[in-house]
Amino acid sequence: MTAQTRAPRKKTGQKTAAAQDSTSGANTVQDSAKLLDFYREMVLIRRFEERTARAYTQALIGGYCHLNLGEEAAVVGLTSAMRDSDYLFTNYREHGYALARGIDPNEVMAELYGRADGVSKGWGGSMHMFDVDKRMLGGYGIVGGQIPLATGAALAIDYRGEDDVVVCTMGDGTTNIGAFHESLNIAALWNLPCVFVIINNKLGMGTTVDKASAEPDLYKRASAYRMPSERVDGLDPIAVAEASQRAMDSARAGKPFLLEIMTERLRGHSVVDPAKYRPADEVAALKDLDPVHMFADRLKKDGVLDDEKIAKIDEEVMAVVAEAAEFAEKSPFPDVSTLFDYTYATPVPNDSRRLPGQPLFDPAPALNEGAAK
Amino acid sequence: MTAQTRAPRKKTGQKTAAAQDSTSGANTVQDSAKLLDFYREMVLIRRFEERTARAYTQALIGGYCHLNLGEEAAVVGLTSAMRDSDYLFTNYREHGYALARGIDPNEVMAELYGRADGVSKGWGGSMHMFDVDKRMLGGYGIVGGQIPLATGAALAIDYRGEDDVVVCTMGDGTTNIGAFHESLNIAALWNLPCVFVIINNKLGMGTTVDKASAEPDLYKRASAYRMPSERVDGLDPIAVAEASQRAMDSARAGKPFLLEIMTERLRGHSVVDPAKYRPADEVAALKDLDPVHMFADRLKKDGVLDDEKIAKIDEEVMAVVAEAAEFAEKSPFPDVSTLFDYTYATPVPNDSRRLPGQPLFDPAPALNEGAAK
Amino acid sequence: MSIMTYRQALHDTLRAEMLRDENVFLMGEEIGVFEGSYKITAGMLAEFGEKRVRDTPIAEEGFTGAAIGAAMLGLRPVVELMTINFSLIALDQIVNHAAKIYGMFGGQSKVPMVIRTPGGGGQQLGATHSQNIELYYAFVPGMKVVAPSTPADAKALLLASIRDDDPVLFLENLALYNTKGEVPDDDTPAVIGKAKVAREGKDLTLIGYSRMAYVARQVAEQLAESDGLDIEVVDLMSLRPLDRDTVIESVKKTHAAVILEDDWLTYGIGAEIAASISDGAFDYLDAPVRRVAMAEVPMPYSKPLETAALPSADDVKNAIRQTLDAVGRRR
Amino acid sequence: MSIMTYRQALHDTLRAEMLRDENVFLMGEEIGVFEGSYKITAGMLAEFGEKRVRDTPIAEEGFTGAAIGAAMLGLRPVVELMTINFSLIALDQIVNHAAKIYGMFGGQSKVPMVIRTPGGGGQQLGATHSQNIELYYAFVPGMKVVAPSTPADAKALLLASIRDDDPVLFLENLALYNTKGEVPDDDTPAVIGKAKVAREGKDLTLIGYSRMAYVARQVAEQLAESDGLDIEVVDLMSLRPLDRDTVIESVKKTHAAVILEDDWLTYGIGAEIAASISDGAFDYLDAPVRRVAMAEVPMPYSKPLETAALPSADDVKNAIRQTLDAVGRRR
Ligand SMILES: Cc1ncc(C[n+]2csc(CCOP(=O)(O)OP(=O)(O)O)c2C)c(N)n1
Ligand SMILES: Cc1ncc(C[n+]2csc(CCOP(=O)(O)OP(=O)(O)O)c2C)c(N)n1
Ligand SMILES: [Mg+2]
Ligand SMILES: [Mg+2]
Repeated sequence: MTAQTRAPRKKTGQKTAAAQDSTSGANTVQDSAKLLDFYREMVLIRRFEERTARAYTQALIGGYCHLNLGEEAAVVGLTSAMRDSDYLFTNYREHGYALARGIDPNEVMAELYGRADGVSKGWGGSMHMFDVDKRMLGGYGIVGGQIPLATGAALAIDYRGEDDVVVCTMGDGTTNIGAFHESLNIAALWNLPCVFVIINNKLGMGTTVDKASAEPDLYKRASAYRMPSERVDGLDPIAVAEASQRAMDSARAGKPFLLEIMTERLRGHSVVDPAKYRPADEVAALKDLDPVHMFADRLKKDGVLDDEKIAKIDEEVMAVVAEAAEFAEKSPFPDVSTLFDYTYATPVPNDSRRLPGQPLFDPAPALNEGAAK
Repeated sequence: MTAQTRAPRKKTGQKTAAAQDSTSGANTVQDSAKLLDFYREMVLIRRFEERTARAYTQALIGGYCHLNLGEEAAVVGLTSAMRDSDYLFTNYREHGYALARGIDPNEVMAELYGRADGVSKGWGGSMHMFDVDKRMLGGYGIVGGQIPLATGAALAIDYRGEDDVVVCTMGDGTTNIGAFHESLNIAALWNLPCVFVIINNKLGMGTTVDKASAEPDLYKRASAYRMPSERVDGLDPIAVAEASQRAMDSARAGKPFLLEIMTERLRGHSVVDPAKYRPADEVAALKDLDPVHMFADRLKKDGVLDDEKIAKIDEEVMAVVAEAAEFAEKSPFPDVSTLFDYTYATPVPNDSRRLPGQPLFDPAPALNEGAAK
Repeated sequence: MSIMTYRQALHDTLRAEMLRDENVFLMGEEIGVFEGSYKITAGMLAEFGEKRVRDTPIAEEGFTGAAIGAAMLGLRPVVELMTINFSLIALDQIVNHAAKIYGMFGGQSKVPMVIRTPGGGGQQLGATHSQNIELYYAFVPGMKVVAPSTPADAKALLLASIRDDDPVLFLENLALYNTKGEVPDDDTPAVIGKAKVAREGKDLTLIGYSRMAYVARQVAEQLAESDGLDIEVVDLMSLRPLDRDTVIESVKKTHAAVILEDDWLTYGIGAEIAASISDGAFDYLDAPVRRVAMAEVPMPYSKPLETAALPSADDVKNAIRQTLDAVGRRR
Repeated sequence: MSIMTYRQALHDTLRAEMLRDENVFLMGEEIGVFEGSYKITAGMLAEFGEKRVRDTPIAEEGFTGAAIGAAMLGLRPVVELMTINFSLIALDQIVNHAAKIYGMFGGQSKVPMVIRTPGGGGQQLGATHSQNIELYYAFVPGMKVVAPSTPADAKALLLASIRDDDPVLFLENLALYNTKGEVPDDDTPAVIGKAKVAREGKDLTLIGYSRMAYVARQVAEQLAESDGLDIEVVDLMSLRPLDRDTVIESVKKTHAAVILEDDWLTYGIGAEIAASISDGAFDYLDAPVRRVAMAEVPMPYSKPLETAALPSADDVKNAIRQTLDAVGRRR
């Protein structure tokens, strides 16, 4: 199983006209089934992340662990505008994206637990979810590291004359790093089918956007590359879906796009961060800025949802999440014998497969046992 | 002799109001003495670089060697707006800047020849001219490498509450590298007294601006940092001087500035590049785009200069350049015994001072001469 | 003399140096409002203000380079790079600029700065966040690289680093931050470029630095108990310059050596140590120099795999026993 | 079989691979219109067009990373980094991404790409443009690093590198581009991870790679003439994986070794070779392994200083003679 699953198409190097696939994409999201789907997915992310936090405190999950709490509408709206064949590159805050791209929650949780059934076989953990079939080409832990990669994936699509789009998400703080600049320039210069998405939760770890970006309206930075861009309210999944669709259309037509989605970070930077540095009033205000609650209220008002349905969805989702945790806990750890299996894809002689305790050479025989001296 | 020549001033961390020093700076350049000075300096750079090219073909100069031919008006105009106490960081195409900042042409040429009297004692060569007294803090060979350094120098000025400005020049191609983005953002965020100058000769080596920058109007990239910016005709030293003055004033008042100076590259990227890749008509057009000739014509028209004066200036300048070459040729090479003198400023034990031929340890004595076995 | 953690020793020393010299200031991601990813700079912003405790954008190349430029004008920046893994983004500024500026311009400009950064593994941080790549700096003339393993050395080496006029990479370690030890009250800087014998012994020389010097001391004590062995421990303390003499003197006495390192074996720091010993103590060695290092794989996240990839105390003990075995067979 | 330069061998092989596989394409600064800083890609843009010969902006991190991403989708990019010095800017993408992606995601995505880049010194390019820093890649599991010293090996290793499914750092050398040699007509790839005995001999093993393997062969021939010595030359060819066995077999035969390298001595590539020999051939060595390497300074521009800093053929000869001397005293 490798990422190179696609037979190269006729290599014209030309963009084929973006034939709109009306079944995927989300040009109109006003029908209630879709709205309910949105809501259900948002709740799934919410409950999954809450469970993740719990498992982390129980030491079932290790390493750094960043949650999507507060970004549910952004994740769901954005991914709703993607076709199944579109690619996603994202950062370390990506459990929700994995779920929204349709990866089995069992496999996502198993990855968090570091188990062999994890979506990255336990090699990646929280920050490094990857699923070649779902075209989720990674969570990445180096800030900005995913941006050149995504640009290159878009280059490959263009090279083959295919018409998929690459979506590349990043945080607000990430727009200040060199890789952002170099990649957006290259993408715009070469008309690559790529949507760059800033998930602006207004914080790096504890550093606010205005302390990090001389131009705090981040979408405006696209102008340095003559790239179209837009800012959208990320607490509203419908607004996000619509803006994302515009961005995807643009990219599919060969104009890369910078989309800024304004969100809130409801908890700390990672599970272990109590976020004491946030002003009390800001934290208090978060209560009214919870996208899951906001969307529930709106759907109730619109008659799409009622308390009963809410409870039912919650129950269903909780069952899914509970099953995921159970599955993860039962999944075996990767066998230590597999430690050297993924250093190289093409085996070559003299590759080291030594454990730390093993000597570089077999112990030399005693002097009288045949040494040359 | 170190760059740390200045006693720190009272550390208020506040910008002092930029008290304009009317003797330095070039608020008005309309008086003919000044115009003649400009012209003389431009001719000096021209003749110096021609001589450099010749010395290079004679193998008196080694390494890479990039000339300022075509950029004379830009260099002279820009540096005219700097005070003596302002700092300059530039790239590998910097002989002209060294001259314009008042460094002795003898020392500049000696550096090119790799001699002990060179401005960097022969350690730097063409790409690495440095003079702490003239506050020229380097020629740098890594594209973009000078930009973070210049930003940091501006930070030091601000930290001490001084009111000097740092000027940082770079080529058009350099605006596509990450260090450009990171540095301009930091400078703008922290209101550092820095003028970033793009010397736009419309070429990287053979790559044109429109093949390298998605926004080819490079000064517009400042908007990604809410930084003021301007583009100016770099063949006209007066226009450059005036625009530079505006930029310096802005930076001195705590608003960093991006200045784009449009120039021509009259020869190849470096001395050894025949530039065959340039279209014939473009090369032909260069004849009418020679800033030295253009400025001479203009001064003649304005009655400031005549053929006699032109010849006289040329003669004087040629003498200076000839003397520089002679000085350089007579200057000794640095002594090999100095090879280990500049690895560290603070000596520490166990620093390696071994030549390639020397063993790491004195040859072991023969076995019977006291070994322990 | 007081007992404190490695973290506390770093914090207190930084603070004291800030008070002593107003040219000393701190730059880095999340060192101010967030108080540092690993809290070394806790309380500093409140005490010294934004001018001297600068939260930077996420732009390792840009702000590390800015620190270099500020140092050229005589300030003494202390940069925190959150972990050494992220230093790769700043590598060009460090290797091609900080380490070169003094020499390239014929000694005209010093670059008095410190880059503090922790290495480490064993925290389930995965392939990109678990590397020990101090080699990248130790290899470079013009850089100085120090790697303390105790709170006292952390203090003494940080003092030396801040007061040194060259760029110093100051290597910390995630696993050491909470370790405790005695720290002298006076502020005598260490000498950069000197190793030390951390434990005297006669049977074998065990060499480490940073976390692995800590492990080496533990293992030596345990083997004294369990096997009655008398192991000499050399703590390198400085990776550049490298104090070969102290190492070789020890091996000339013990006739055997084992090197512990947290990085990958092939081309790792231990290679130079082993090569130097094999050369300088050629006629004294009774067995090949053994290296115990990380398995040569991208570090996996999953705990059992990570544990297998990292050298354990048992690995070290076995290596020592096997080496002494080989010595026995040759004597 | 025909005689051609190292440059020509690279050019022809690149071209042949472009013709063979349309997934192969070139990216880099100035490789198209300018035809390459060192003209390896001369004529390629005209023949293959902009799609397959991409002039990039000056953005090593961005375009190297883009090549990695394209490789993840199955293309086979061949990136040119103008010199290895500039690769530092792309190091995070190479070390933290190209080398990690296969492992970090549990083997789901290959990264079949080649990074071609020349090292070198001795061209008066000064401190930042004269470095030999292949160590930075050779140290990293997940990377493959090859370093041919002849036109024939350049061809065979480039074929192997392009057809390999892992990221390969393909090290060229400025001083080798104009050297000539016989190149076979057939396109049999070399085996990555194998060293070779470039000259058989019995008196001492001389080890090098890239330019220094070239120098080693020359010195061996000259010493045969002048001193009647019979030197065995081992060309490492591959720095990662490293073929220790070939080196050690040779030393077991000759009982003495000298290593040539263009990089700095301390922690340089030679350290691992010396450590490995001293370990694996412990009972066979009759003298310490000697390393001949660059002086540990930022490379000065001025010719006499540069010449003094670089190892010369005479340095190598002296090291060989001194080592044989030491052998004599021990036998
Ligand atoms: C190159 C690099 N520098 C620093 C870090 C440490 N770090 C991890 S997340 C983070 C903040 C990122 O902020 P932002 O881009 O806004 O994303 P968010 O976490 O808010 O989603 C930092 C500094 C890193 N992982 N990589
Ligand atoms: C990081 C880096 N990449 C590549 C190079 C090689 N190089 C030297 S000059 C140059 C072109 C620079 O173009 P521009 O910025 O427009 O400056 P100009 O030479 O035109 O003045 C390149 C690619 C380098 N020195 N550093
Ligand atoms: Mg954020
Ligand atoms: Mg240019």
